[in-house]
Amino acid sequence: MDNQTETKRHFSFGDFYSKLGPLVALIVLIVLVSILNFSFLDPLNLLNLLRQVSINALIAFGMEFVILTGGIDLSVGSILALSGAFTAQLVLMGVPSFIAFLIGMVTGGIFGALNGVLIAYGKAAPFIATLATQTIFRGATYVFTKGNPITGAKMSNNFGFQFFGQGYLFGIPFPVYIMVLFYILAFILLHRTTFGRKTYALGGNPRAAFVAGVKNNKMIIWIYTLAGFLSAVAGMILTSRLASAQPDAGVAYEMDAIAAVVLGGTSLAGGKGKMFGTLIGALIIGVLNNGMNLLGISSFYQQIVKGIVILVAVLLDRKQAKA
Amino acid sequence: MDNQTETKRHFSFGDFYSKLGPLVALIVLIVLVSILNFSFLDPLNLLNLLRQVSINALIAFGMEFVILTGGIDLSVGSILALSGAFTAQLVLMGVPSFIAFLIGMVTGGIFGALNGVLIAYGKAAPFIATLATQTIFRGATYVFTKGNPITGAKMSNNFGFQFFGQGYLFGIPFPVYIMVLFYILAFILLHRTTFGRKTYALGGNPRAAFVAGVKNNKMIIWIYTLAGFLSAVAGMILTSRLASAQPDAGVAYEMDAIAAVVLGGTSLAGGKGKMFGTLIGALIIGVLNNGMNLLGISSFYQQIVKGIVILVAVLLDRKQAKA
Amino acid sequence: KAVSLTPPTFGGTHTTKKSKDKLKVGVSLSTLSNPFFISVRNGINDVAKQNGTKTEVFDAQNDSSKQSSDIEDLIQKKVDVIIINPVDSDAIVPAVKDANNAGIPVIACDRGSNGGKLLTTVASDNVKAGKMAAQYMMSKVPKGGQVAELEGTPGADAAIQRGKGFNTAAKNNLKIVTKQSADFDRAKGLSVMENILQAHSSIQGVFAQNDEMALGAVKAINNPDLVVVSIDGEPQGLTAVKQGKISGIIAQSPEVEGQLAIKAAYAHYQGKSVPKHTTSPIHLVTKENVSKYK
Amino acid sequence: MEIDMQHISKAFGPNVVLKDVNFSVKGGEVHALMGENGAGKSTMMNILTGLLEPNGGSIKVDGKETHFASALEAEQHGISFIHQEMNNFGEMPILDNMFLNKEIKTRFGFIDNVKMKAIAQKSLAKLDVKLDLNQPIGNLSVGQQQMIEIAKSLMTDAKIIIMDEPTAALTENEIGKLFDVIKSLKAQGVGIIYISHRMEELFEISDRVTVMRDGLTINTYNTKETNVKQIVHDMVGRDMGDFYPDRHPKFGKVMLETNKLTREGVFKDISFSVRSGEILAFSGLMGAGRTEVMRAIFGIDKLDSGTITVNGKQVKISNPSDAIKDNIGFLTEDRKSEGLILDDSIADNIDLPSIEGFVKHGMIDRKADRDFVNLLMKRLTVKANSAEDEAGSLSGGNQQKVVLAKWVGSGSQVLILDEPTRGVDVGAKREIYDLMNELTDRGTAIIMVSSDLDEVLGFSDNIAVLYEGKLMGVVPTATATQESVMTLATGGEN
Ligand SMILES: Nc1ncnc2c1ncn2[C@@H]1O[C@H](COP(=O)(O)OP(=O)(O)OP(=O)(O)O)[C@@H](O)[C@H]1O
Ligand SMILES: Nc1ncnc2c1ncn2[C@@H]1O[C@H](COP(=O)(O)OP(=O)(O)OP(=O)(O)O)[C@@H](O)[C@H]1O
Ligand SMILES: [Mg+2]
Ligand SMILES: [Mg+2]
Repeated sequence: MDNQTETKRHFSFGDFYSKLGPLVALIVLIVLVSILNFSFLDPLNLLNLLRQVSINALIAFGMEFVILTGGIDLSVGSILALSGAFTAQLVLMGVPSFIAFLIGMVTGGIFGALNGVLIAYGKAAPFIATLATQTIFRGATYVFTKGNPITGAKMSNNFGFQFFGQGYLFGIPFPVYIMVLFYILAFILLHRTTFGRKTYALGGNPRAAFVAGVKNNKMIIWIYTLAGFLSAVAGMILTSRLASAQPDAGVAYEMDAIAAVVLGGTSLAGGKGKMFGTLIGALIIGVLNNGMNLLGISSFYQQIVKGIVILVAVLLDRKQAKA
Repeated sequence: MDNQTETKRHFSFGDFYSKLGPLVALIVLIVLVSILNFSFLDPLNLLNLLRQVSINALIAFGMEFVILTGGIDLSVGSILALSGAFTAQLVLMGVPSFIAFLIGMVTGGIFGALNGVLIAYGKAAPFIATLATQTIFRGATYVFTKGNPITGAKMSNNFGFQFFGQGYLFGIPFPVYIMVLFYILAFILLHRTTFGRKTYALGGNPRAAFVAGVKNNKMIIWIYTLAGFLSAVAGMILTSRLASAQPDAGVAYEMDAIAAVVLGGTSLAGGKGKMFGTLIGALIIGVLNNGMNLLGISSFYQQIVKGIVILVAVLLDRKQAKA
Repeated sequence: KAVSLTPPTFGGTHTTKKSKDKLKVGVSLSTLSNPFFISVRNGINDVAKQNGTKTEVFDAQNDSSKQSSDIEDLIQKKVDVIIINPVDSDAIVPAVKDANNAGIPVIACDRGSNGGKLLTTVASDNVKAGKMAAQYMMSKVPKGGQVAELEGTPGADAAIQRGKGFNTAAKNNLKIVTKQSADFDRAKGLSVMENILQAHSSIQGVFAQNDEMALGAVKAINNPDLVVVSIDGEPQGLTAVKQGKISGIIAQSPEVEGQLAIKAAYAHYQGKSVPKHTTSPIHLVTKENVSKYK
Repeated sequence: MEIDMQHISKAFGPNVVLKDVNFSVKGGEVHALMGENGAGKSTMMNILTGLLEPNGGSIKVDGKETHFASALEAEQHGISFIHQEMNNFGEMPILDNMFLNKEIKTRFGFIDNVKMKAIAQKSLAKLDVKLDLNQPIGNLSVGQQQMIEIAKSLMTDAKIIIMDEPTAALTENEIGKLFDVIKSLKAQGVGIIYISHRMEELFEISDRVTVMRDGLTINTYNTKETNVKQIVHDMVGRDMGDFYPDRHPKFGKVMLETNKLTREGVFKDISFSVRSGEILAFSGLMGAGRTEVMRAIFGIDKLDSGTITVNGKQVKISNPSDAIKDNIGFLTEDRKSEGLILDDSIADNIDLPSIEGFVKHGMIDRKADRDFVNLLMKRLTVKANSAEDEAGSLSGGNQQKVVLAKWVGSGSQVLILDEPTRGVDVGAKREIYDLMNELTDRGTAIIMVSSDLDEVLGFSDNIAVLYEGKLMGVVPTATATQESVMTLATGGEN
């Protein structure tokens, strides 16, 4: 009976995938695309790619926490749109863009907190609660914008406002800095603080976590707040990049974020996954989109390819829990 | 020790809701809409409403089985579109419409079976597996239709083809008969046969189901096949009704179907729910859509109202399982 | 400069002259799941094929942010000209500026761009189309007649402008009893129409902001006297006009739009000057003249 | 019927669980199967009933080489299996549970509820269980669910019944009922395979005993010809001293005192106190409300009224986090659902309640944390390769030690242990008792809820007895007897 546990877990490809697989998949993908089209490796293209990835990555960082608790957030795209519309309106009203961004992000956090309250205290299943708020926030965005994009000279002639999503610092797009910054913060929060440990515990076994002193409800609210906040940050980038707040911005973004998280090896059942994986997952999706564009694959086939890539990655990671 | 268990579960509104609540909610809604707009109760409107509901209801019947197993099917809308496109193409090629419908439905079942195999043998989480196939089937639909609606004189001048979605039998729209027929079949299958028992068992405790000799994988494949099949039936109705197969038919239909199931008191965690509830859930959504149109509520506010109704129903049914 | 709004370097100056078969044309369309834009693409591709020009077509799937990524990728592919059919005229501006910075001429198609430098804008006037629809409706429906409006996807450019044109022209002459969105979608057009008819049984006309919704709506309508007017002119719409189901369509010419766009690119690379606006024709199609267009 | 399993071997991946195990049973006998946690007893039975494929060996039924493809097939051949882990569907009515996948159908292929109900009730009557069969089985207590499992197996006209720790959740009363049933089954020629960690049961009920260790059959005895010492020796591979270690308590000040704790409909006016160095046992029948009292004290459930005083200070506990801050620890009755995060590492389980203590500059000091975990693992002799192993990969006894380690580590001065030795083998049990001794020597106050009356009488200082949510009295263990405790537990006066 002594050291049986040593050899207990035999080598499995699934195990391997969830540890290193996403990275390997990303590298294979990059090599493949580069061979098929040299201009992929052009530094400028890589910078573009990173900027394109930043929005999905930011949302996915928040989604990672949510999914680790065994939850899901379908409302991120709507939160992105609504907070973007608020910020745009504030800028048009003459509020300095820095303040407007801050307010936008905080608003996003508040919407997220609302999700959290519904799930924690309302005991609503996350899927259905956030499906409902997705609709509500989207409707609110339409009402707020009256269905029209919000734009104006105060936005398009405002350096500070434009810089957030369009600017370059030392030749690197500013959104890339934001993505890296929040990656580091999210990484520390998840892997180095008690908040992260409690997130895992909650996803692994909420009842056991509660008995061990985790305040489940409080944690859930904070986690959805974080997801809302990060979606709003992504919303700021998008609004700035387009110099316009689109009422239908972010539709279906939750799906790309969830796909990034899952491609990164995180289990939808909760309790298992790494922030690094999610970053890689977002990059895989970004490289796929960018690469297929560069290769001139028609958008119809792009969808098929993307679906198959997700499927293959998930099938390799067989350790996904219950049906 | 004797009859303590009787009093164990005290009366709770949640309990009440999941038993009778959906029906009460529906009645309240109907009364409300009728008061605000008398023409709601016009028999013609009610028949229209039933026909409008039929598509979502059919999808929701299949979704009910899937959700009872603790799974989810996000690909139903894409299956609807793809099987509709096949059928339309067959009709244009001169295949008798009855045969074309049958082939379309079977195709839908096959796509569903594919989902089932991925989930049962691939051990992929249903959410992500069907998210991937959603994209794949949609892409396939675009490729198949080249992005154009499929239509032609062979469809619009074909009585048999048109009757399925547009016809009336004794003054009642034919799709209503289809809905009722499949409701009865689904009801019997779920509540009166061993297939239904096993479905509940699978959702309640898949390990225990396995120990009891339930062939989990086979069940899962059949259940997703059923969901695909019923989506295809809905697709037949839509294609016939429009006399045209739209490549983007059914986008986001999964959400309405899921909402119907959940409004009907079925838990997303699986193992708990009734077919009757799902029918009521679909009717609630139908009355909401129809009623808000009748009342001339702007589509912006319609979304908000719909979201709130879902939320309220779910909050009442607090017994939803784990976060 | 450490801080700027433009990417670090952009090598490569663009020649002003290039033969048609040497040109590489990038195309970014708002969506390809709509027959109208498929026709635009076909217009571009047909002309390109005749002249041996290479094209690169991207589909933004109605997402402004995907479109800006698509255009980044086109710039990356060093195309000689980009034809953009924007998802949104405001949201496209930064992408147009990116192309400007890269020295790639931009042609807007069907919708304009509210900023940046454009070689030309090829478009039919959506506001005008809305107005024409209203005028036709007024010729068919008595003054003060009740009309319902089926609106497109909330926030979409076409929905906003067509609605604006129609409503300003109809303001004092028609009574618009209800406006409901059917998302430019045929199936929704059908069910929304059913419900509208229920609430407003006495309407005399329906204005649908595109053919797809009109094609759905006519399925719900049993009254042959009800006047249905829409905008676009896609093949199935024209068939419906022929059958008398739709009374009138303000038809645009998507293929012509596409042709005009790529021809503007040729003109530019032959050193000719290109006018700021290239209007693509619109015309009223009714039962009387439909055979001319179909 | 006669079953003969020869040279059975089984490995999960590289982990060899069964090397060469022989086991046989015939009609009319009770054959007990003994072995430490993880010895492979349940695995043997899973192989017999077709739930697992053996890697080698043969299974003969009535002399014929047999292979069951599924549990259902085994059952159809007259072999019924009452599982150690409850295989229930909480939301499903009791009746549906009992007939899952073997529903009786009418001529038209529909389910025949009337017939099923009649059969179920007949079988339940043998066990003296009367219940509304339409209520969800999840409403029942663990013990009641176990009774249903047993009834389910009686329904099948089985020739051989496997009982894998059937009494783990049962009260003395119900165990008595079960033994009556076993005796009558035996008389009817039914063979029983009986797996239990309770030594005294095996001598009461079994005819033969087989002991397993390290994947091998050590010995098979006629029960009459052997004794506890011999069997324990075979199980752990060495001699063991007394079953219960001696208590030498030194009581200190009162660590926890409750005053009229009430939760409407569940328990009422519970007042007791426990001192530093004391083990206070809580005894009572199943459903008496012991677990509920402890959950309320620990802040998992809400109290309607009453006060709690810890270490002389009245405290307000509204959730477990508060309780932990007041240095209370709680080993829950249900290890899998409330005690452990099975997918997480041992380390992550152990340090969870103490994690806030390892924060340095806002981050977790990983080294200090792991040192702490390793120290605890050593002190509680958790058998694992490393602290990074998944908790779920451990045997039952070791899992229990991990939960204990977690509460020892969080510095609990009051430790509530709800059924700490349930389903734990003798070796591990002894280690847990030794540990409890060590803790009380250091001044910890322990509340031990136990349904094992032997344990209550053998290893505590005082005994509190609950009956239908009321505290019937607290008696010193030294003067208590089986009878006196049972009298209180059944509502009688002392
Ligand atoms: N499905 C499985 N996969 C991997 N290992 C397993 C599996 N089932 C059991 N094991 C391992 O096999 C060994 C024997 O387990 P088993 O459940 O048969 O023990 P047991 O004798 O019944 O113990 P207990 O008295 O605790 O019930 C244990 O080490 C266990 O971890
Ligand atoms: N989840 C629950 N919901 C409602 N009542 C419950 C629940 N769990 C237990 N009860 C009831 O509370 C009472 C006390 O049960 P409890 O589990 O505390 O008893 P116990 O003395 O610890 O017995 P056991 O040996 O079964 O643990 C019983 O009437 C029981 O049926
Ligand atoms: Mg066992
Ligand atoms: Mg208990």
